[in-house]
Amino acid sequence: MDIWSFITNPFVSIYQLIRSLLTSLLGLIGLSGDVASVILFFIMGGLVITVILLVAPLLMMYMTWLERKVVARMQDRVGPNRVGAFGLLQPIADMIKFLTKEDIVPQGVDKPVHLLAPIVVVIPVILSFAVLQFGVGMGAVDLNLSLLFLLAMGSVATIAVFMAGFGSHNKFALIGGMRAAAQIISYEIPQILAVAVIVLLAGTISLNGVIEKQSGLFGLGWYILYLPVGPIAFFIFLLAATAEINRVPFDLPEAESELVAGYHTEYSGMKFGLFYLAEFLNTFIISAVAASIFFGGWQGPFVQQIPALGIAYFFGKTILLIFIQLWFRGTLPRIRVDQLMNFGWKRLVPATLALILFTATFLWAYRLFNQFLTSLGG
Amino acid sequence: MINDIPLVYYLSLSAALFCVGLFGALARRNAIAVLMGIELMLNAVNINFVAFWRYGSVNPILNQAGIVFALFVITVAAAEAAVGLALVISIYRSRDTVNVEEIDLLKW
Amino acid sequence: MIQNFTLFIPVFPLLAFAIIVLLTRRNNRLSAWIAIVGIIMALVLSLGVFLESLAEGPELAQHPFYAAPIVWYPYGLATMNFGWFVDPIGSVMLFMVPTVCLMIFIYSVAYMRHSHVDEQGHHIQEDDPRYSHFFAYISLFTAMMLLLVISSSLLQFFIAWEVMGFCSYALIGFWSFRGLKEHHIDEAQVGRARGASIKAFLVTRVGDILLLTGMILLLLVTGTLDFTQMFNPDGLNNVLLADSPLPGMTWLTLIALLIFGGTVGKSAQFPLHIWLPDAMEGPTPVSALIHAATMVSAGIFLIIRMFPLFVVDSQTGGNAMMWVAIIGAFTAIFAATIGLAQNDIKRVLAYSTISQLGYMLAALGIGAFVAGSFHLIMHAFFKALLFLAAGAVIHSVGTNDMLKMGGLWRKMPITFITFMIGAFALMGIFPFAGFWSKDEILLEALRAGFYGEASPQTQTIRFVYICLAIAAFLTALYTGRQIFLTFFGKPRDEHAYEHAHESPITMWAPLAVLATFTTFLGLWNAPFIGAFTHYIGEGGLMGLPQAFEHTAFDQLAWISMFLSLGIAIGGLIVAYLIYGFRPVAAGQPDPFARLGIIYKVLVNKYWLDELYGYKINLDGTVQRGLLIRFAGALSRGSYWLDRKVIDGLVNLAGWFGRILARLWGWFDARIIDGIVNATASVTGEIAGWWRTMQTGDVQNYALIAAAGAMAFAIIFLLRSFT
Amino acid sequence: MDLIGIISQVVFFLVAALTLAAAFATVLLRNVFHAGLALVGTFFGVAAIYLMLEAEFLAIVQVLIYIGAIAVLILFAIMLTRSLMKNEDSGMNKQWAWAAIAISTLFLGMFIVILQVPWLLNTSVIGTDIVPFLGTELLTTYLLPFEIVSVLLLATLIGAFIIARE
Repeated sequence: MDIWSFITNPFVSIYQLIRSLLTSLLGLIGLSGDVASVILFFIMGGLVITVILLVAPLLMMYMTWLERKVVARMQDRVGPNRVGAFGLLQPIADMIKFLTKEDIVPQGVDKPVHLLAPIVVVIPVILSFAVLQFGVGMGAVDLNLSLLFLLAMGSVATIAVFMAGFGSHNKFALIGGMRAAAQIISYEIPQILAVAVIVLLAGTISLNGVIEKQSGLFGLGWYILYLPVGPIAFFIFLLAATAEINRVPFDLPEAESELVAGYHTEYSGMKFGLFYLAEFLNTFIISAVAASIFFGGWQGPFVQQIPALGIAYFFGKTILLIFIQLWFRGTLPRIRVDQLMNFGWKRLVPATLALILFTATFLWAYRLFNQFLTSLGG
Repeated sequence: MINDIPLVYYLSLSAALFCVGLFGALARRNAIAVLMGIELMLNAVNINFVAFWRYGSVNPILNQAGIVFALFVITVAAAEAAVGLALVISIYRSRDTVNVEEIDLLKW
Repeated sequence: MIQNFTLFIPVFPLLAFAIIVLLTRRNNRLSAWIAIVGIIMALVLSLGVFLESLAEGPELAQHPFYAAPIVWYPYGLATMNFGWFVDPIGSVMLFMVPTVCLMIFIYSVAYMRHSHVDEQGHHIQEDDPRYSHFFAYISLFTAMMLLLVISSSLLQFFIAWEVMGFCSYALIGFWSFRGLKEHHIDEAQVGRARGASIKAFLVTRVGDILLLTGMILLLLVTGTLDFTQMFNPDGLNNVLLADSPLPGMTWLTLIALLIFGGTVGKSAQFPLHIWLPDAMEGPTPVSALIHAATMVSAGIFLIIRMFPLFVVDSQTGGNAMMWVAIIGAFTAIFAATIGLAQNDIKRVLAYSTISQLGYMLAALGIGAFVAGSFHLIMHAFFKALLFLAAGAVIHSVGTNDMLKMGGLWRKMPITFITFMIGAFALMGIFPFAGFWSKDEILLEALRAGFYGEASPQTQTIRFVYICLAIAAFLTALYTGRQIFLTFFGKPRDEHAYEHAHESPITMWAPLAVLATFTTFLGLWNAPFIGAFTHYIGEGGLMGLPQAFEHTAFDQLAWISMFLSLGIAIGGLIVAYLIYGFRPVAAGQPDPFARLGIIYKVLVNKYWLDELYGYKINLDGTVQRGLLIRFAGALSRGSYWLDRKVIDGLVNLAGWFGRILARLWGWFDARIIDGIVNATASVTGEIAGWWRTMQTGDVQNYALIAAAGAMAFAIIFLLRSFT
Repeated sequence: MDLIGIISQVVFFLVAALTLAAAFATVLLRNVFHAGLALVGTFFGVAAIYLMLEAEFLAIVQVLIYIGAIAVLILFAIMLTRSLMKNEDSGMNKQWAWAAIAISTLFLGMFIVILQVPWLLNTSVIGTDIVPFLGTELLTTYLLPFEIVSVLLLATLIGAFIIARE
């Protein structure tokens, strides 16, 4: 392990350093074989989980800051500016406030369901972090089915919404929960199909595989540049994903003006904080996934030489996409329920199906053409 | 992993799950609960398919009949759930009940 | 390589037929052009194949152009295929058929325009109302003839054969449509055309059924109808030599005779010749096309195609060939005698056709394969020429009756010259085509009957020779009579004479072309050249490797030549003495009528129509023959028997059954129904008690199913514990 | 038995116990909504079982479809038919005891069969990504069932829509 690779790829190097240190340490106390590998597995796993658990709330906190700042700018305001420089410490203050608030359980709620809901809503989000690829070799797990896994985790969130809505025994919460469920189920389909277009192009369901396929053109061979399929698929994915996580302009389940706060009307304190956390982390995740599959993730110029650049590329692209979503929020009005359903089933689903058909046909024709050229050459 | 857990474990689990599901389908009063029991049974069957695929086939990579079957079962289960629940809701709207014991038009 | 396109030859006329029928029916000119273009393309392709086969030479006979690539249907272990089979004589047919057909097509363009005088007295040229149909039919006809020539199997041959039969029916009856009345074709003619077409169809059907029977037997015995497989002397002919169900006859003889039956019908041999003279009711090009050049040739071609069977039969002691010779020779003389007494210009030609076909069959029957084939080809040319020329005469004079003509040579010289060439060829006058071919047949018969080694057939061959010689004399006689009555002497009908005129060029140009062929083509097999014999005869036939003997150009040949020339000129001189020296005047009866009873017999064609055929009267009515009337009476009698006696018995049985049924009905209603109703009500009681089991609760049913499964589990447990 | 073996067995028993517990809860809980949530738990347990059987793809599909779609549908239906649930005295119908007896006998029979049959086992290591093979097989060997299932889904979509439309 030389110093150059340490500089260019710091996080992976640190991980390997700890791992080798531990191996030799276990060897010193006389453990080896299965026992050592099991212990090593647990320690390293715990380490990675801890890092993720630390990073995730941090990300969420500064996304709240970003949102407040950006939306404030769009509305010609200043945004948080009292706590710390540019209000940078504001999220920490908010967190303290959440943690110290009184935990109210309203009378008449379905208690176990009410208490479990905020936990269930966070778990899939955190799990999703496990398969994200933050940089070169920087994913907790390089699952060969990671895209599918991400979609599955996205769909589990519905259960939590249901639990929140139903467990609260509150009309607003119930209506919000039902709306959320209907919306999530409807928009899951175009989302999955849009991802399927990319899977067709890449020929793999692995997130890392998809990213590596985009290494062409000096690290700029992104799928968004595959005209005309890429931009359309991206557009559909962004719309569907935005609806899937109930953000503006599809935030009907928690529409303040109609439903108070939708399915989490009855929540307060840290439980509300967990819903909040899940929502922001979901935003981050769909932006990260979109950045990965459409904009090449950590791919970019010189990534092969300096792997540390990958982290910068990844976060740069993700934050840009987050900004786009905030931009939506700052500018677009909310749509009606019937419009939402009509748009989903009558526009997005047929459009994505047609897109998939077109892509598959094109790929097939392209392969035939290649075979033809090869046969000419040989 | 595979060496350490015998096939019999999976089969027993599957049998137990199946019987629990069957009980749900036979003894519950709520039509939706009956459907849930059926879903349990389907899951039990799927476990069997996958276990036999993993332990029973000579080449689990090339012969994935078990997984394919399980996939089809899942698909059919989804269809069944959709139609079944649509029926339940329809009955609920017309008869104001989802109690299976009260849905007995075919009675003598 | 052109041979690989052989199967496309019939496609062009067939396509022309389809296009005319489907698309261009309403446009007469275009239809005619399409038909002509179709036949020209077929001609070009045929000539290519012909030239290619000429290049192959006599070897082609043993290794013909053959392929059967189109699988039609499988039967047993073999398949029935479509394909082509071109051997030397087939290739010559490929040259002859489209050439003659093209001439006839071109001729028809003008012929099918009728001229008539309207109320104001103007001459009007008008297309026949079914002008396009005419071209469609003759295109289909030509296509089928070509298909027949190139057929690779007897079944394919038969299909073409039968479609040709249909076409001849449609064309003979071409003018049998009511709507034609306003086009100056009288009702009698419509009736005659209708009767003639039906007669032709029915009479040929007799022969076709014989042929079909022969084919079926052939397929049964040998298992194939493919020519290349059939003419395999080692395999199939041995099978054919087994005894047939008819005593004293091998399968081979039986099948050969049945096939010959097809020829008798198609080529109008005695006793099935009766349809051909009446078939002259069709338009003249049809007569030329069907009844001189192609369709009747198909019958002869069938014998030529199946000739190996006949030869093997005769070598193994069968007598099929003898019958061919006898029927042919008898028909030759028989038809010639009738031809003497006919006044219709086309009917004379029709009887001459029958007679000449008899010649060919006689030649084939005595084994003179090359001479018979050659006469077939030559006859096609000069008979087409004669028919077309006669058609030109009819077209301009407006009548068929020779007694109303006379002195026409001044009015229509070109027609006259071409007709003379054709007539000389028919008579066998040096140096026209007929001379060479007819002389050769006579020479072969003479040589085999009087100078060859004695054999069982010698007597037959002598009879054949004598018949043919007499027929040659008669041929010259009636042809001479025809010429003198038509072209010489004084006009007997001034009106018709005034009306007569030379034909337009589209009509006389084909005549000229055919006349050229008639004049020069005979040299192809002149004894001192012998190219045709070399090409056709030297290779033998498929399955018969030995060559047909080349007729030596010896003393006997000279003798025969002068003899036949003498006979022909003798016949012509007799005709001159009777008809030319003192021409028949208007209104005067035929001098031949002085012979009284003989003339009456001949005019009435030996009363054969009245005996077993249909007599078609001049007024268009049809009179059934004796045998047919007898058969009709017989069937009426049977009908009476059926209605009165058998039906009576049946009705009696029915009445009895009704009585019985009434008894049974009572028994059924009272006793059986009583039992049934009792059972039902008992069952109803029990069921009413049991139906409480039907709870209507799904889960209850499911529980019972589960209990069933549980029962199985208990049984299994008990079994496994014991 | 080595350490990994012990851990595997412990994990299996934990997962199996949780799955069965959730299943029992599904069947026995009086509150249908709670039963539905327990059903979700069962589905998760089955997904974990699939993971242990090295059928990762199926595990994820289980989560995606069973939990993401079927369970949601069921919960949806429960919500729509909610009002009558509140004053329900018992979740079980009249025949539940008979059913319990029959089913326990059935389970006993099955269990004995499972123990008695000498199963032929193949515990070879897979060691490769099997999803591509699965995809190939689905679109070649099982193409016809695949298409039929697609048609079935379409029919279901239309049928469910029509049934529930009033």
